[in-house]
Amino acid sequence: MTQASQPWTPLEMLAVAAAGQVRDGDLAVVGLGLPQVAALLAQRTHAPTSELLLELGVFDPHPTGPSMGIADPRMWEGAAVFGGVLDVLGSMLHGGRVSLGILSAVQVDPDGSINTTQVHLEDGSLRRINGSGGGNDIASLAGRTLVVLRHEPRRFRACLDFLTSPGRAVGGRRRSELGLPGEGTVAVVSDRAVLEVTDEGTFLHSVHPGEDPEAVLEATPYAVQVRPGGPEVTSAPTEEELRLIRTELDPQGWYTR
Amino acid sequence: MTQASQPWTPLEMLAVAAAGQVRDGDLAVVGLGLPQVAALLAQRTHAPTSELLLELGVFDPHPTGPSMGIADPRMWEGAAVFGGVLDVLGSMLHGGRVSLGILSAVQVDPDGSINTTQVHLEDGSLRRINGSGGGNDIASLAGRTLVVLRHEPRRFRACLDFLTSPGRAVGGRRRSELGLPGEGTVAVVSDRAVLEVTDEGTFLHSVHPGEDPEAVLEATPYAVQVRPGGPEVTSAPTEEELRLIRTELDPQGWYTR
Amino acid sequence: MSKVVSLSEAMASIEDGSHVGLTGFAITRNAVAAALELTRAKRRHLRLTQVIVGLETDLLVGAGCVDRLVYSGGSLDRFGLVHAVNRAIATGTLQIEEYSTLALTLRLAAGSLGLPFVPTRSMLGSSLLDNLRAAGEIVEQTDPFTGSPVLVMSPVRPDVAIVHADTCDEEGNATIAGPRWSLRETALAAARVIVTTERVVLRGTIPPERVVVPGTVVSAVTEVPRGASPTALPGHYDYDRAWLEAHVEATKEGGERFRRYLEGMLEARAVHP
Amino acid sequence: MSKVVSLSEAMASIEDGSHVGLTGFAITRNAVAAALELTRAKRRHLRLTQVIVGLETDLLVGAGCVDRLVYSGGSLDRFGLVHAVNRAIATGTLQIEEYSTLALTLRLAAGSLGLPFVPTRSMLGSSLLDNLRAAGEIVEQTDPFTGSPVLVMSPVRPDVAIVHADTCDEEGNATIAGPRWSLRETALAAARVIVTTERVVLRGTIPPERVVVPGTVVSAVTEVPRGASPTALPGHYDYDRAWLEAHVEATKEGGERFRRYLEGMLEARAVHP
Repeated sequence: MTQASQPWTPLEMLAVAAAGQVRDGDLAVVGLGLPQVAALLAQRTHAPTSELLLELGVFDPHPTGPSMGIADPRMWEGAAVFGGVLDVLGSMLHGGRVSLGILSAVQVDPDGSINTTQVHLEDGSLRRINGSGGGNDIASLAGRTLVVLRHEPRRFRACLDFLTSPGRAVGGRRRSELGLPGEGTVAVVSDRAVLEVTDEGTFLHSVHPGEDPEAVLEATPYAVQVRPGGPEVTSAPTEEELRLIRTELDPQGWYTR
Repeated sequence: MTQASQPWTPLEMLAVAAAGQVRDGDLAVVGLGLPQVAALLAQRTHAPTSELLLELGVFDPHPTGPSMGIADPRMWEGAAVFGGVLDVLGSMLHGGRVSLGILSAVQVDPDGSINTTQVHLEDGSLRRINGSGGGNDIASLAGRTLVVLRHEPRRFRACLDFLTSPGRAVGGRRRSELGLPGEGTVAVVSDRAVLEVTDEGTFLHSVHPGEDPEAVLEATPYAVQVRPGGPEVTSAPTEEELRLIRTELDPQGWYTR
Repeated sequence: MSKVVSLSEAMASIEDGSHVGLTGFAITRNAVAAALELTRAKRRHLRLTQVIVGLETDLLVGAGCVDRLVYSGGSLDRFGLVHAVNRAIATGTLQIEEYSTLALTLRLAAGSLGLPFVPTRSMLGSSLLDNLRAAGEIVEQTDPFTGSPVLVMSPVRPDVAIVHADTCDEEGNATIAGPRWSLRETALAAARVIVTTERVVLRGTIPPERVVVPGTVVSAVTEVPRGASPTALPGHYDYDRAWLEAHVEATKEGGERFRRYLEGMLEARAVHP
Repeated sequence: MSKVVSLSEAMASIEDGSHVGLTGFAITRNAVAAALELTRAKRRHLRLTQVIVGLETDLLVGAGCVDRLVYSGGSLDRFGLVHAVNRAIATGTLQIEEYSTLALTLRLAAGSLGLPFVPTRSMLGSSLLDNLRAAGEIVEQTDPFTGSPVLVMSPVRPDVAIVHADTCDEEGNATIAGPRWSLRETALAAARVIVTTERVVLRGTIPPERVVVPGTVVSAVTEVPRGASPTALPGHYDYDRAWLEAHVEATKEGGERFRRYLEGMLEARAVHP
C-alpha cells in the first residue's frame, strides 16, 4: 500500500488508526460518530468479512453515503435485517456473539472505563451529555472494546466524573469479579496516539506520524507506561483510506474534520 | 331464539354449552379441538367482540371452515397478527390480559385441575397423550378457565394420574398460595352436564336436556354438590347454533359427532 | 370494532401524572404530533419511560409536562444534545432514573411478558448501578445456576404507550418499517397503546406477519400524516434538517426563546379535529 | 459470503450426541428433509429440544436417533398422537424433560438473550414441576420485589438449531410466513443455525423487516423444495393427508411396520446432492 502523499487531519488519522484495530471476521457493535466511520473504513479495506451491528436493531448495513448518526435511516442502507434492541444488544451482545465494540468517549481512565454521561464543570455546574445508550452494554459485554476520543488532557482522568461504561477493571476489581464477560477495553485511539490497555496498565503503543512521544505523554495526565524500545509510529493513512473517508464515508467532514 | 326441532349429538350439545360460558368481550386462548369450536361458536352468536388467541402466535383468527387443529393453517384464516408464543402466552397471558382459557381434558379433579399428559392403564403400562403444550400456561394464568371433556366416569378423578394444569387449588393449597393469578377453573362442561367449580367445591349446575341428574351424578365419581332446588336444565342448542356447527365450524363432524 | 378517534380525543385520555411510554429514537419515528398535543393540553407531572430519548421528549420536558424520566440516554444524533432534558436534569427540575439501553429494554420486556423480574449482566461496576440502588428497582444477586454476580431488575409497566406507525388498521394493528429498537417492548409493556399513524387502513389489508403492534393492546387510533415530522419516518419522509437545527438552538438558549419556538410549532401544527 | 451447501453436507456437521433445537410445530413447518437426512446418516444419541413436537421428532425418535427430549408436548393435531415418541417414553428408551409451552420458550429466550436465568409463574403446583425438580434446571424462589412464589429456570442453548424457511438469502437471512411459535427463540438460542429453505435468493432481495432468522447466526443454507412435506408450509403447500395418516398407522404399530415406512420415505426422498 502506498502512503498518502497529501496531509490528513488529526481526526482522519484517528479514524484510520481505529479502523486498524478491527479484525477481519469481527462482529462489531458501533456507537454514534467516529466509531461508525472507523468500522466502515475497516470493512472497506482490510476487514471485508467484519459485520456491523447498530444497537437499534440493524444488522450488517452497507451505507453508501454519510449519515447524521445511528438513528439516521441513511446509516441503515443495505442492511440485512431490521430487528430491535433485544436482537442486537440482547441475542448478539448479551448472548456472547459480539467480538468487538467501538465507542467514543468524553473521558477515559487508565482501566479503559469511560464517561459519556456528565461532566462536572469548574463552576460547580453539571454538563449532561448523551448518557449510556448502548455504550454501557457494549463495554460490559463485547469480546473486546475500542475507545476513541480527542487527545485533550481533560479527557484522560484518573477518576471519571461518571463511570458510564466499565473497562478492564473498576476500583481495582477485575471484570470477572464484577461478573462481566470479555476482555474489556484493549485500546484507546486518539488523534495523536494509540494507547494499549492491559491488565498491567496502559502503554503508549504508538504515536501518530509527526507526534512527539514525550508531548503525547505530557498531554495524557495519568500513568502511561512505555515499553523498552519506545512506542511505534502508527501507520499513516493510505491514499485509498483517505479517498474512502473523503468521498464516501464522511465527504462533509462531519466527523473527521 | 327458537329451540331446535331436530335432535343434536351429545358433543354438539357440549360445544353449545361451552360456548354459553364465553362472555362478550372475552380475550380467550383456546386449545386444540372442541375448545376451538366452542369459542368460534360463541363469537358467531352472543359474544361477537370476544377475541381468540392461539398459543402458536395467532391473534383474532376468523376461519371460514374446519381445521385439523391449531397448527392447521386453515385455523389461522383472517387473523390480524402472526406473532409467536411469547406474544400470546407471554405478553397476553403471562402479562395478565387473557380473561378466558378453554381446554379439553383427559381427566379432571374436583378442583378443576386437569390431566392431558399420561394415563396409568390397569395393566400397569403408561399411555402418553399430548402433554401440556400451552395448557398448563392457560390454566395457570388466564382470568378463568373452562374445561371440556366427555362424561365418562374414568375421566372424573379424585386423584389425577398426572396434574398437567392446575385448577382452583392443588393438594389443598389455593392458587394465591401457589403464586398463581386468576380464578382457575370455573366450569367443567361435558356432553351430559355443566359442573360449576368453586372454592367451596364442585356443583352440578345444569344437566343437558333429557339427562337425569341422578344418572349424571352416578357417572361422576367424586363429590359433586347439588344446590337447593336441584340443577337447572342446560339451554338446548338453537337452530342457528346447530347450523353454524354443521355447515361452517365442523361440517365433517370431526369434533362434534 | 373501530378505535379511530381524533388526536385531541386520544390524547385527552392521558391524565396528569400518568406514566407514559414513548417510542421514538433520537431523530426518527418520534410521536411529535402526539407530544405537541400533550403540551397544548398543558398536561403536567407526567412520568416518561423511553429507552432512547429524542425530539418528542425534549419538547415535553421543555414545555414543563414531565416530572420524572426513566431512560438510558439519547440525543438528536449529530444535530445536537437534548438540551431541554439535560438542562432540566442539571437544574434539578427533572428527576431521572438512568439505565443502559439493554437494561431498560429488558425491564420493558419483563413488563410486556409479565415476568416478575429479569436479570442482566449489564451495568455491573458502573455509576449507573450506584445511582440506581436507591430507586429500589434493582437487586444485586448471585446467579443460582452459576454463582456469578448478576443484577435482577423489576418490570416496567407504563399506563399508556404512544407509537407513531406507518399504517394501522382501524382496530389498531400497526406496521413499523425499519428497525424497531425498543418500540414493541414499550408498547406491549403498557396497559394500553395509542397509535398515531400516517394512514388508517381497513382490517384485513395488512399481512398478519407485518403487524408489529397487535390491535389487541391498542385503545385508540388516530390518522396524523407527517405525525413524526420533523423527525424521520423511514420510507415516508426524511428528518427536517432546518427544523431540527432550530430546535437545538431554541433549547440551547431555553427560556423565552424556547417558549416562542414551541408556540410557533403549535401554531404551525394546529390540530383540525 | 455464501453459506449454501448440500443437505448432506449441512447435516454431516451435526455430530452424534449433539444437542439439536427443532422448530416445526405439530403438522406444520417441520424440517422433514433434514430429519430424514439425519436418520439416513444414522445419527445417534441426539438430545432434542423442541417446544411442540410433531412429525420430524416422531421420525427421529422412531428411527432411534434420540436419547433425550426436552419439550412441552405435541401431537399431529387431529391426525393422531406422536406414537413413536410416546412409545419410547412409555418403554423407557427415551428420557424426557417436560415443560409447559411458555416455560420452555422462556428458557430458550433466556438462552437467546444471554440471560443467566428467567422467572415464570407457569407450572406452579403441577406434576410438571414435581418431575422437573430433579433435572436441576429449575429453582423455586421468592420474587424479591413482591414476595410471591416464582420459578426460576436456567437458559437452554442447543449446539445447533434446524429451521425450514420459506426463502433464505445465501448468507442465511431467512423469512418465515405465518405464526412463528418458538422458532425464533430456538434459532437464536442455538450456537448456530442450519437453514433448509424452499428457495435460496440473492442477498438484498428480502426486505430487512421480513427477516426472521438473521444470517449472522446461520452456518449453512440448503435449498430443499418441499422440504417440510408432508407437513404444511403456509403459503407454499398443504399437509399431505394420506402421508400423515400413513405415518400415524406405521408409528402406532411400530417395529417392522415403522421400519418399512421409514425406508419407503427415505427412498421416496432420496437426496440428489
